[in-house]
Amino acid sequence: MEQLNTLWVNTGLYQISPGQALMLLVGMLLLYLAIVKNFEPLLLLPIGFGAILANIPGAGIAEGNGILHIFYVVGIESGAFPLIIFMGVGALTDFGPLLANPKTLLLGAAAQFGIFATLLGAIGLTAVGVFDFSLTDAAAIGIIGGADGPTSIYVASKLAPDLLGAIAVASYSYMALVPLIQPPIMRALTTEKERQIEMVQLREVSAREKIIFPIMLLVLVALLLPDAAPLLGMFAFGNLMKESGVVDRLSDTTQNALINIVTIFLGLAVGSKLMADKFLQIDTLGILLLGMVAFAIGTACGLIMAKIMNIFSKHKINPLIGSAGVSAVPMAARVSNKVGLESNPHNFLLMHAMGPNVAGVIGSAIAAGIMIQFLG
Amino acid sequence: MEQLNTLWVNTGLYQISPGQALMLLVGMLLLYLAIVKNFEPLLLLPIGFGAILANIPGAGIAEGNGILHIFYVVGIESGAFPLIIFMGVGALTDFGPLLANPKTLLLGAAAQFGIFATLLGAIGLTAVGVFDFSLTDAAAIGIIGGADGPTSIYVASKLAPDLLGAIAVASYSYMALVPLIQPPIMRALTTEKERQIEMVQLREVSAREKIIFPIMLLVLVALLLPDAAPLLGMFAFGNLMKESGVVDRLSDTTQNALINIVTIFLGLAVGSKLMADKFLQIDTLGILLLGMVAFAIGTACGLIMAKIMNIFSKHKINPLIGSAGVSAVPMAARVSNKVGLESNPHNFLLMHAMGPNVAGVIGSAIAAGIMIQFLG
Amino acid sequence: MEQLNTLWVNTGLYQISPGQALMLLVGMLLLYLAIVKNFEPLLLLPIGFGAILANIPGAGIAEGNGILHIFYVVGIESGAFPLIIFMGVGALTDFGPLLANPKTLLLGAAAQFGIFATLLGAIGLTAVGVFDFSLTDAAAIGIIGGADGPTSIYVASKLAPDLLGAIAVASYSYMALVPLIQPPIMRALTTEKERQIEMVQLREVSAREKIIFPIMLLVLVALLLPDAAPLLGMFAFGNLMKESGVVDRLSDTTQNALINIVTIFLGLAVGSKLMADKFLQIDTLGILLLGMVAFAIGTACGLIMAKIMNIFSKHKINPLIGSAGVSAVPMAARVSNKVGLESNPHNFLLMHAMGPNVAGVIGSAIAAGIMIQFLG
Amino acid sequence: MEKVDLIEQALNLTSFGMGFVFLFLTLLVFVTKLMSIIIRKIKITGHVEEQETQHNNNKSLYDELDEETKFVIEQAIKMHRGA
Amino acid sequence: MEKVDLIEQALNLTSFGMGFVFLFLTLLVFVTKLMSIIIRKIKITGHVEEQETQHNNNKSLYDELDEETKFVIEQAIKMHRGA
Amino acid sequence: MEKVDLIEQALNLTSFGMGFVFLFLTLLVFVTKLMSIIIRKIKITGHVEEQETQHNNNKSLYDELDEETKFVIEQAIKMHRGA
Ligand code: NA
Ligand code: NA
Ligand code: NA
Repeated sequence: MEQLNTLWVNTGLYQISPGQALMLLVGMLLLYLAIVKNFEPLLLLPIGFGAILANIPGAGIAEGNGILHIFYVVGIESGAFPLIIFMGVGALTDFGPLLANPKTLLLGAAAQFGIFATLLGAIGLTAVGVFDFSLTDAAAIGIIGGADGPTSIYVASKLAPDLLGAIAVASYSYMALVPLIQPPIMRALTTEKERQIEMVQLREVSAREKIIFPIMLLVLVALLLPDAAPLLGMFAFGNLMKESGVVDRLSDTTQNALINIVTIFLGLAVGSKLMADKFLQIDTLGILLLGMVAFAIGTACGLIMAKIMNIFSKHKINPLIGSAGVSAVPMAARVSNKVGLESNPHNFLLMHAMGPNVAGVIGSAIAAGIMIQFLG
Repeated sequence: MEQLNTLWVNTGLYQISPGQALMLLVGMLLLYLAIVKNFEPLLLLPIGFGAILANIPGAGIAEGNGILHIFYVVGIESGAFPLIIFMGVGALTDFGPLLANPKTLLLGAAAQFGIFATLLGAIGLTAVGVFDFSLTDAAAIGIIGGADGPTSIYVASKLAPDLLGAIAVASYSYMALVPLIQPPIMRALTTEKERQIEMVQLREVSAREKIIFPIMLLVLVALLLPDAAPLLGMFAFGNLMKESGVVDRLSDTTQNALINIVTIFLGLAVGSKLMADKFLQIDTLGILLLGMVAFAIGTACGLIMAKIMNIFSKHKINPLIGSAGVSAVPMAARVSNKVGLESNPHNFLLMHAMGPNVAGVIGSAIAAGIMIQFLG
Repeated sequence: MEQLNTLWVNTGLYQISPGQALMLLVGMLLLYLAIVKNFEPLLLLPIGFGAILANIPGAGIAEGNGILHIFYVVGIESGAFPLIIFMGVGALTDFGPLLANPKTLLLGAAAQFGIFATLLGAIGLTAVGVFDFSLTDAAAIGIIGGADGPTSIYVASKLAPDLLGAIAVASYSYMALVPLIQPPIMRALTTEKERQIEMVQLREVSAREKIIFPIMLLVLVALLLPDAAPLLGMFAFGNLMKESGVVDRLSDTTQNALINIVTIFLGLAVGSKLMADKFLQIDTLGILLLGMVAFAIGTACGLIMAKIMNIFSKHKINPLIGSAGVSAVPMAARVSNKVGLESNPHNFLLMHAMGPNVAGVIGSAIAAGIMIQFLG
Repeated sequence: MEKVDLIEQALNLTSFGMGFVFLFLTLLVFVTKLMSIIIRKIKITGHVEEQETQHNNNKSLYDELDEETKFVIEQAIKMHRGA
Repeated sequence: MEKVDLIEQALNLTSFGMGFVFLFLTLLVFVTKLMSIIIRKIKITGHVEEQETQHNNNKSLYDELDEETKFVIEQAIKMHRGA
Repeated sequence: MEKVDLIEQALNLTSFGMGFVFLFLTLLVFVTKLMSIIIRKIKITGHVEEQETQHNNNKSLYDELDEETKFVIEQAIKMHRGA
């Protein structure tokens, strides 16, 4: 009888807290979004599963010597996983459209205002007593507006590890929601005539330019903002492996086996931060709300910047590509293309939008470097 | 002259102990079994090679800062390698036949009696003074009867790390010996008429069922036996990656590069536990004997369970598929098919036997969870 | 204003030391050699990029918790990366030509004199006061003459970690320079008639011989020089995986995803040792000079040994294959072939030169074992 | 005394262990059957509904995007490769 | 007091942050344009020169090696595979 | 004094090192040749024997399994893929 009792008190049913039960449902919601709604499944499926594992009562998978906690310490606390993912993203990025039209970098700059507006919002809401975020918390939350998962995770692991779970979930969820969030804002802030603007064909970009660009980017970062160097350094390294053409076997592995392996463990490790007692707080709601706002503001600022640039430039930019400056590669660029086609069925903006799209990756990493320098 | 002497006293020839010499031969025997006899070469080749490296006199490869000891601490002591392998096995498993005929799960349950009978045997032989096993040792030895390499290694690393080498070797060796061990038992315990039973064609299983099953399995484990959650959680995760169809690149990498890389280092690390002073003990002989018994009993119980189920059910089961309940995927299912064909050349039992076969994986993991809960 | 100042004092421009600026240029020189001159790009591109990252002022990427320092500690200080690379090299090596003509092993032995001559040179120059190398430093520098990158890195990490960056760079650079360094020496030390010698067709080698050779090699190492066992053990393991034919999926992954992943992180980690304050020393110049000498002497000794062997043997060896004994697989063998074709356009020496080429790998690992045994 | 205790513990573990294994897998049999029945029911009743919603739900937005941009991406890539 | 301080810090960070982001990316625009112009200039002036040196430089040594040995390697491998 | 010692050590290491390298590789030459000879002898004498045992040994059990089940597996997979 004693052993039957031991068995019973060790079941999950006996030990489960309401919070854990709720978090199991949250984990399943993430799986549902990933599998059925196709929301960034590469990350949300492992995160969702990790969340379920982390909230199994009594198993301790996300604590102490639990395997997910080990993955977290080894991969995220060290910074290794997000940096390796960023290297892989670099190896998958084509800077061609950006090099053909460098001024679209400014669209990527403008869209970062979403980050700082959210920082201000978080601090403002703390000031009026709605939430209780520190400046480092607010900075980590703001980076959600950068629409770059690995950047968000990297910054959160440095500045606000307790909020990492919520920030990562918000980041990837909103990246997946880009096709829903952006179009209304894009239609509201542009005139039909603006949306019909056709852009000049992009010039050919030579292999040499593509090889020199990542090195040049790294040197500029090294000289001006060393705190952004880990992120942009690994990004540039991945891109150089791809563009140099002399290490194709390394580049191929980086784009496939390596990034896939790290994605799996990154996702599980992020999921481990969705334990009930840390996640089920009013702060999480604040993060989700503020993250949404960050996306909307970033989108708007990208559009507005494009309109401002059109005042001064003779080669007109279709402002719809401005919204791609939030990054969320390549979804945001595809949204620009889609909304553009609604107004002009012969106007393919995709390649034009890829410029601000990758510029947004650089811009967010720069913003992340600033946050780490001032607050890290 | 002094240096010549230094050279000589540092040679393996000078330092070798009889035990190490014997273990070098054991390592070569494992290589022979792997390469020539084709016994589970994916594991026995690395284990055999690891055993040789671990017993090189004076090299210390399996101790202190030696590379195999590092692999062991990082990969096995942490539990990471067996769990990652289990994730890979999950990504390679098709639950279709099990879902088409869920009652075959009971065959997978019955076959686990091999585990507990062996536990009893080990304790009994300790009681009469033949061996000297603790209850945790006996439990770890029993799991050999589960015919799942990673489960054996995981449990041994938790309950009896000193016996890990012998347990892993026994586990993989007997899995390889399934085509020799099982047929005589199968023929002895079934009548010709039973062996001729033809089973009804399995129904089609929808993608949805396959997606929901691993999640359901995980929830059930979470609620009833949290200590089995790491093993079955990673297993279910691998399976969900495969069946969801939305993360094919992660699933492909898991089934190939990732499981292969981990298999290499797992094998070498297990081999490091075959050092002479730990392995050459009377206990090892006991483990090898008891492991064999575990397999035989598990096989028998699976067969008997099938016969019992036939008493109560109108859809008759061919009892030959019961032996597949020990798992040893997919070898045991193929043995069921082969023995069935001897009695009825038109009776293909393979897909029917895959049900109990994967059920045996779940059953062993549950038994492992029980052991860890009561003794861990 | 205060924050503007903070921003300014944190820029790289403000913090950069002349040494760091110089090392950034060195990093770019390595990238240039890798990308434009095609010098061992698989290693020199990651090393060069790592060197740039390591010298970004104020970023601390190669110190403390910086990501490159983590890669270094985890992968190189532990010995894991060079050993895994050596396993991969083993899986890529074909011992066939060596087995068909075993006496070419002696050419691989003779070429190792480059290692010891360099050791003597380093000590000699220390004795006359030009440099200040300890015996362990000199030994690690000598191994550059072995023309095996992973062996150099492994030995340097054990005997002279401070010199690791310079040694690795010299090692890979000179391996890339083999087509420039060797031909003049080869032409100077052989007569036209010798260069025209045609060798007898190599016999067929059976699969069994290829399977047994790595095991035999390991046993011989185990009995005679345990300190070479980690290196040659992993090498033999990789080769056995390939030749056994029973673990093709492990062998394939080792030759591709695994070696590629480790190469990336090994390169970056080696690059982290090119920090200005460690690298910009007179010692580095000495290492670069001595490394070059080591290559030249090794090449010469291989050639001379072939000529000596021709005195005693009736089957004449073309002495041009002697230079391949320094290893630098497969470049040195291709150089032998090329120089041979100049004298006799129908004389293809490539396969004959592959024997001493892989023998050189074994020879260097043996020399490395000796160094570690006497000085480690 | 100690040995008897050990044997008793082993017997206990066996009975509880095998009991639990059967309990768990039997439960799994029923839950699995239930799941399959529910899914097949939903499939039949939900078949028409599903077809109707197919053009309004979220996934179709992606699909639309996919179809529309597929052509462009291909063209763009072609153009760009040429560069 | 503290809240005001916090808000001030946030505003400071925002102004410096956005300022720096624009500064950096504007600089990158100019540097990128400059790089493209230089490379295209070098390409035109360096075109003839490049063709001349093509047979003397280091890379061509490798190329030569490649061409000459390619045939041998293929044959050798063929021969060896047969073994 | 110290320098002389250092040079002596280096000379010692060189002589023992090169000596050992040659010893080891010479030994490897002989052992390799011996191995090749033995294997080729076994191959010739063992040829007939091998063919006889081929149907009795362990490996053939697997082969048998393979051949018999290959067909079934293929069919089963086909059937299942359709599902
Ligand atoms: Na961004
Ligand atoms: Na089992
Ligand atoms: Na060498």
